[in-house]
Amino acid sequence: GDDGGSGGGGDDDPIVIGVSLPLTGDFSEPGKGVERGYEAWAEIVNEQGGLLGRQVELKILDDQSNADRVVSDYESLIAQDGVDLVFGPFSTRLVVPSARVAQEYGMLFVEPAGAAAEVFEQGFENLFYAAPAVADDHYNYLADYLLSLPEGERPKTAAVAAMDDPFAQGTAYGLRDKLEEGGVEILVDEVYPPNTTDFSVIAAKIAESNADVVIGGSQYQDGVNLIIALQQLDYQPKVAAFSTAPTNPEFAAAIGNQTEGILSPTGWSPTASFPSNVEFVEKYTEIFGNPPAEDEANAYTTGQVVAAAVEAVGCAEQGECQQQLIDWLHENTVDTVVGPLSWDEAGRPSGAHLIQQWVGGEIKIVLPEDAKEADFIYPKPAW
Amino acid sequence: MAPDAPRRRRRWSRAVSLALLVVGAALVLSFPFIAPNPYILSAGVVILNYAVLSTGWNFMGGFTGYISLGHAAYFGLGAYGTGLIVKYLELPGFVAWVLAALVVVAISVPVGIAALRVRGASFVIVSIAFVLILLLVFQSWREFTGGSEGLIVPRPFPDLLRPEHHRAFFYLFAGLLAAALVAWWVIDRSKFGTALKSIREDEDKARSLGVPTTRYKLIAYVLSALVTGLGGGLYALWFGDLDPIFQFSILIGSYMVLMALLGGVRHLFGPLLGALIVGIALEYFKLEFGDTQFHLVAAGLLLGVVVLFMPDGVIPAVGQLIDRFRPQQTSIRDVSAAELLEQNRRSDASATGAADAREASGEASTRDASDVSDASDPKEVTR
Amino acid sequence: MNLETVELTKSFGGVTAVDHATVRFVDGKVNGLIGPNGSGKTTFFNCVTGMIKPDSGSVAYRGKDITKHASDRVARAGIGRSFQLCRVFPRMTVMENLLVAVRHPSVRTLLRSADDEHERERARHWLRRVGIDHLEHAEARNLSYGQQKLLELAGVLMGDPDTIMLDEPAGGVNPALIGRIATLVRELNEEGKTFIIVEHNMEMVMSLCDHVVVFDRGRPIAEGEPSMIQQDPRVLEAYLGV
Amino acid sequence: MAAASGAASNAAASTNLLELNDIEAGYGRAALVLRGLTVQVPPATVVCLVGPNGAGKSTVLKVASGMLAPRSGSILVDGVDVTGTNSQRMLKHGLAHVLQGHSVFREMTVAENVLLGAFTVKDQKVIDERVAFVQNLFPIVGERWKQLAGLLSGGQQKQVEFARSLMVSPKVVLLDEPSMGLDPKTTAKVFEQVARMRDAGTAVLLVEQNARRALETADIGCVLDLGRVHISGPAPELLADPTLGELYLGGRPAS
Amino acid sequence: MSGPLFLQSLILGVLLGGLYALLAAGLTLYFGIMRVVMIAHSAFLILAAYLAWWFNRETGLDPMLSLVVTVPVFFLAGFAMQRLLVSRLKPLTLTMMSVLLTFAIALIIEGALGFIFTGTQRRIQLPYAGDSLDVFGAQVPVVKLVAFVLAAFALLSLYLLLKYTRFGRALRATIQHPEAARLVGIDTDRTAGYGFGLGLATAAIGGTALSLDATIYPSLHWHWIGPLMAIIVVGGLGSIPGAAIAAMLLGISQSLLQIPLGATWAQTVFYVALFATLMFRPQGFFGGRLAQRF
Ligand SMILES: Nc1ncnc2c1ncn2[C@@H]1O[C@H](COP(=O)(O)OP(=O)(O)OP(=O)(O)O)[C@@H](O)[C@H]1O
Ligand SMILES: Nc1ncnc2c1ncn2[C@@H]1O[C@H](COP(=O)(O)OP(=O)(O)OP(=O)(O)O)[C@@H](O)[C@H]1O
Ligand SMILES: [Mg+2]
Ligand SMILES: [Mg+2]
Repeated sequence: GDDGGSGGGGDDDPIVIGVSLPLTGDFSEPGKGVERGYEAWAEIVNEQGGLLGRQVELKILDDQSNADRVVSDYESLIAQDGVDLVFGPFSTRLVVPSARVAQEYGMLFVEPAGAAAEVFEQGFENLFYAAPAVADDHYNYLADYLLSLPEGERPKTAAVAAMDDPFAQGTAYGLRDKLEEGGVEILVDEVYPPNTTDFSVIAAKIAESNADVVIGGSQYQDGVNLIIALQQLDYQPKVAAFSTAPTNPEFAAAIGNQTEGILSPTGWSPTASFPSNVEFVEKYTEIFGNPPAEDEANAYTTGQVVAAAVEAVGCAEQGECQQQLIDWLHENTVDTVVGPLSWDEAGRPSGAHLIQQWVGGEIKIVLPEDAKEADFIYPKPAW
Repeated sequence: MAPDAPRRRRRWSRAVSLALLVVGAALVLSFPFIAPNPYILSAGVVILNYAVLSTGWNFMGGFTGYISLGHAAYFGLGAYGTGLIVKYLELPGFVAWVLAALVVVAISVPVGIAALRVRGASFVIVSIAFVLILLLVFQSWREFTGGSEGLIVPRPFPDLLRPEHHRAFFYLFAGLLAAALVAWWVIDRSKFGTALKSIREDEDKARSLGVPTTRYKLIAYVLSALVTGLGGGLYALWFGDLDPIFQFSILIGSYMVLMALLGGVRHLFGPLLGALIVGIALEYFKLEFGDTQFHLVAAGLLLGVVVLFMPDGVIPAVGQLIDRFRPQQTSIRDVSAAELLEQNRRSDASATGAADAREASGEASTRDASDVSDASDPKEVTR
Repeated sequence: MNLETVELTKSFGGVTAVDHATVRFVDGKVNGLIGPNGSGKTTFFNCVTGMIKPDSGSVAYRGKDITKHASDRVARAGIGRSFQLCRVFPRMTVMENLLVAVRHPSVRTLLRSADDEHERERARHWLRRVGIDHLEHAEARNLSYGQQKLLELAGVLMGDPDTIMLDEPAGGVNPALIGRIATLVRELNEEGKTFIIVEHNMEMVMSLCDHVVVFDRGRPIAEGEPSMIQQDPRVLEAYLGV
Repeated sequence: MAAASGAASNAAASTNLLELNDIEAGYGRAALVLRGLTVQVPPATVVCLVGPNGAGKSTVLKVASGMLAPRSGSILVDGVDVTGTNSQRMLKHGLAHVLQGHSVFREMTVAENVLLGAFTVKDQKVIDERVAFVQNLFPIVGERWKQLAGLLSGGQQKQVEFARSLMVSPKVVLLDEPSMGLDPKTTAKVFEQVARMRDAGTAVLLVEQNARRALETADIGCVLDLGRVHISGPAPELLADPTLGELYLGGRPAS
Repeated sequence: MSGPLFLQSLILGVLLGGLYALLAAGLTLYFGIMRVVMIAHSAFLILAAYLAWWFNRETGLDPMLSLVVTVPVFFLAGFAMQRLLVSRLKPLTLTMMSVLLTFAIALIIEGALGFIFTGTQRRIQLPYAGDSLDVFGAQVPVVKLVAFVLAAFALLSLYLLLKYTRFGRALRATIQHPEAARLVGIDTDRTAGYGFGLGLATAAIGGTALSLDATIYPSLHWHWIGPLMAIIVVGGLGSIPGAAIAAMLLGISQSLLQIPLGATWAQTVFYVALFATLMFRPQGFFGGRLAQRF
């Protein structure tokens, strides 16, 4: 990168955007998704002539899912390499510290993954979450649906197992609490550390409770392991909801294609008809050979949000420009692949997530009614 | 000649140390002003922090030869201690820092008593176990420690901009390091130090000579924990975001060992030198291969090379190199039976006591000279 | 004023190494402790110096009970001992080996420099007395077996204990030097030091000791003047085997 | 040198079982320990090395058994030049070495120690015989058969070591202070055993600080000093020599 | 806790314990017998697991077939490692230096794995991954059972090899007194090399067993090394049966404790046991007697 520090340089040289991502370690799976999303965004923007007529160039570092690495990464990107803009990393745990660095260097900080509540309680003015809803609201539609079922069919009991990660827990506990209020009894409520690989005993407890609903606050691999462990113990719930994991392209194969009926919330649907989304899906597919998933989409959204601000304000470099970008985003609404987004002063988006379900070997939107592509399957068939 | 060669070496190394001291001090003090950008400065802070930690480690490892791979435990305790005290008691950062140090001491005593019951490899294992326990506790006890979301420590100087903040802490770390070095130096040359070193060589023998090994080991251990803990606390105040996985990682602990070893555990400046080399290397690898795991391989290779080719560290290795250019000489002067008999007669006749001893030693050293000469000349000897 | 054990017993699994041994060593004397291999001499030493805990019985030194004391405490009480399978600090020089051995400093002097000329002189003195002063700067692990043995002896003396327990001081030492060590012991004894010497070298024991205790199967079977010990039929049978 | 090689060579120059010729050896970069030393051991002979501590006696044995490579000079076992041979092959050449100090395998049972002595022996019958033999030679070996050797008393360990060396019957045996730490009874047994080996035709190179006792058993004595053969000759002659007595063999201790 | 759940997690505990036992046995071999603290053991474990996974992905054959290759390869690797690296360490500082050396190797392996296979979590997709046998109402997952059998078999043969063969004796002699060992005609170099080779061979088997039913990623070995180390201390250094028993007990108690305490706190059982051992019986609870004598 150019050591010219802030100032960015002339109009012809590229806009350098610094990112630090967990390409290895606990969050490597979603981290890579986000990386692909950013790359897709850069490629698409560049072939359309870049931002402000300048090409964009990504500088991506690996933070190994470590908070200390993520901070020194952003510090080196901003202070050492003097990048013009930064994009956020993956996972709440890494978003908070890196957002602070960005703030102290007065940088705009749009992020694709820090959905958990406390991200927005740190008093950042430079932070924006580029997705429709914060974690707790992801399952709103599902909760409403289940509780609206007639007395007889309505699930009575639920079991929860969540990774010890603010995002995963945010989603799972959002659903758990709403169900509990609705009179559903929570029989099992487990937390496991991100590095857990043996789920047999957690599974044993869930199986033994034989709850109607199983809620997995999962990233990717832990979700898969939990499901396999549950299969091994031959436990058959009426509803199985897992955050993020089921949307992963490898998911079906990983659990032996016993996917029918598995649920997952998503901020984004490949089939949603927003103009930029259609373009994104097909361009992405032609670049990577396979359609994007949610992480990619969130990353792409991040790009779109920043791009919108840059084009509107007409600058992209360190210094006072950043504050202008921030102010602009606070005032305006941006059209993205997940629809129009606007934020409150803390950077919270104001929307809700869609609910997807595996139907006939494909993952389809089933809730809310108006956006559905298939009917909600209930109770879930055996896996 | 034989006896004063070591003396000369001692004088020589003292000179070197002095030179190092002056140059080092000058460099350290001026560094914040030569540092081209805040990132380099922050890297400098990190390196000083490493130096403090490995010097702290060396109070135990260097003197008593008890290798603790789990010293990150005290780094983490110091850091979390500070953070938690600030959070719950709402005390100013540096007061919390001191209190945390006391807490670390309080914890290290019982742990030391337990761990120091075993030696050698078992101790290594115990030290590893200790840090892993703490990792578990701090990860899972979320109500108190914030769990794996980590803990946010408010800045002691909230109104300082990031670069000034780095500068301030650079000097704080430098001060701490200086204090640690002085302490180590005092012990090294003291009777206490000699006793500790005898433990390193043969603990039971040392005991039988009246060295209260249990107590001394414990003192060394607690001292070591204290310095490491202070380092951790300062780190917390500087860095602000504590993450259990990083604070209590075996990796940090082994970096301490690597650094001390690389520089030379028996030398005052060994750990400091090691920290410089390793610290710079790590930052370099991070910037060069930031998006791969290659930096691990590099660190591993470095460690391996050190262990295999200069197990006593860089400083002694250099020393030996210089010795090569000295005329080769044996430290063992030969004495023939005839001379022994001579001595028999003399010392048997003489009464015991320092007076005669001094006189005798005088003429002992003259005998040295003559002997080496005739040792080098075969014909003389047996006659 | 003396070193005394009452009914001291130590057994390892099947073997009773020291078996209700009640022994008295008079101060200011050179005491010999002899007995066949495996008769419990070293174990007796270990129990007395607190290296291992006896199963039962007691050890009293100058009227104070030291049975439960750890070995370092015993040493500080003024009992120095050498090891049969001799032990030195391998990676320290001969001089350093002795500097460690200085009678243990009080808390005040603890942080004073270890490297003071006075101690060095004392060290050189002892090295000379045992005939290895020419090795002052050699690393201990590079010494020959006998040299290490001598170094260990010097180390014990360096601590300037009042009671000195030597486990086979002559083992592996050149005869010419043995004579010299004997002389050394005599002199120190005249200065009022008490010796307890385990030794298989009969010449040395008989000529050196004022009082000899004979162990067999962990029990003292005879004690007294060397001359009479040599006559004692049990001793002849159990030990000398003539 | 002629003087040094002494009676040994004249005795049977051609048929020496062990020959060390003009050995120069030292440890690491330190100065030489052995400075051109020649020792020869004919069959059925006990050659005894005596000398002050640090004279180089053990070093001689280490060189002879290949534990320490000489800087110059040659080593012949039964006429075969074995200079530079690794010590683990020496047994095949018919040379055994009992180390000074304590070299039992501390954390193995007495049984395992003794049986390891017969590591190279394949014939189970032979092994059993020898085991029986050493067990009644040193009762302790039998009594403690299943106990960890490291827990035996100093003297008992020496006995186990010696027993271990008796599990094979090599042409040349190097003994480094076999009597150290042994009580008079056992010492006597050991020297008897040495004599027996000699009578069986073995060449024994014996290092002893218990010099007078050793020279009584030995045929040839070699006084080592400063890494050279100071004097060597028939053992009785050396014993008789008063100056040697004072210098190396120790008179009666001063009293 | 209810009967069936208890039985279920007891079974799971036993299966887990078996795996622990094998992994710990390897460490015991290095540590108790060769005085080498093999930090890299679990790294090799993961390496083996990766090879099994890779083999399965490339060929589609059952991962256990990869043993045919990995076991000999690891044996040779171990041999080379001992001859080329470990043997260079000074005996005086062997323990300490071996810690660092093997730690370095662990780093290199982890780094290389991340370099080649990326940090992505991997899991072998077996057709029978979800299958299980029904034992009195409790489910015994087939994969875990297979892993257990594999472990038990390897463990037994290792034990017999060390206990009842000339090799075992020679190996221990070599470590305890190399000179003396050479003098009785033992080829100490080769013996020590074989010793190490064996250790790594167990790692190969253990790793493959592990890969059958767990997710793997390069830094996973850190999560194994702690419990394993605890096990060998509790079991008494150097005693393979000791390690096995300790592994079994701790494995079972871990999975039983998971029910009341949850996954995370249950892991602490290893360390609690470890410190208890230090307090009451530093030489370990089962065997592992050292000839400590003055
Ligand atoms: N730590 C131990 N464990 C088991 N047995 C032991 C231990 N220490 C000593 N013994 C046994 O106790 C007995 C006495 O041993 P000790 O070393 O006291 O004999 P000793 O009189 O010193 O013999 P030596 O003259 O050979 O030195 C021996 O039979 C020995 O095997
Ligand atoms: N490993 C070593 N490194 C350097 N020097 C050594 C080493 N071993 C022995 N020496 C020196 O070599 C000389 C001879 O040692 P050696 O062991 O042969 O003596 P020795 O005649 O056996 O004496 P002792 O009768 O005490 O056993 C001694 O001066 C000793 O200091
Ligand atoms: Mg003894
Ligand atoms: Mg010798």
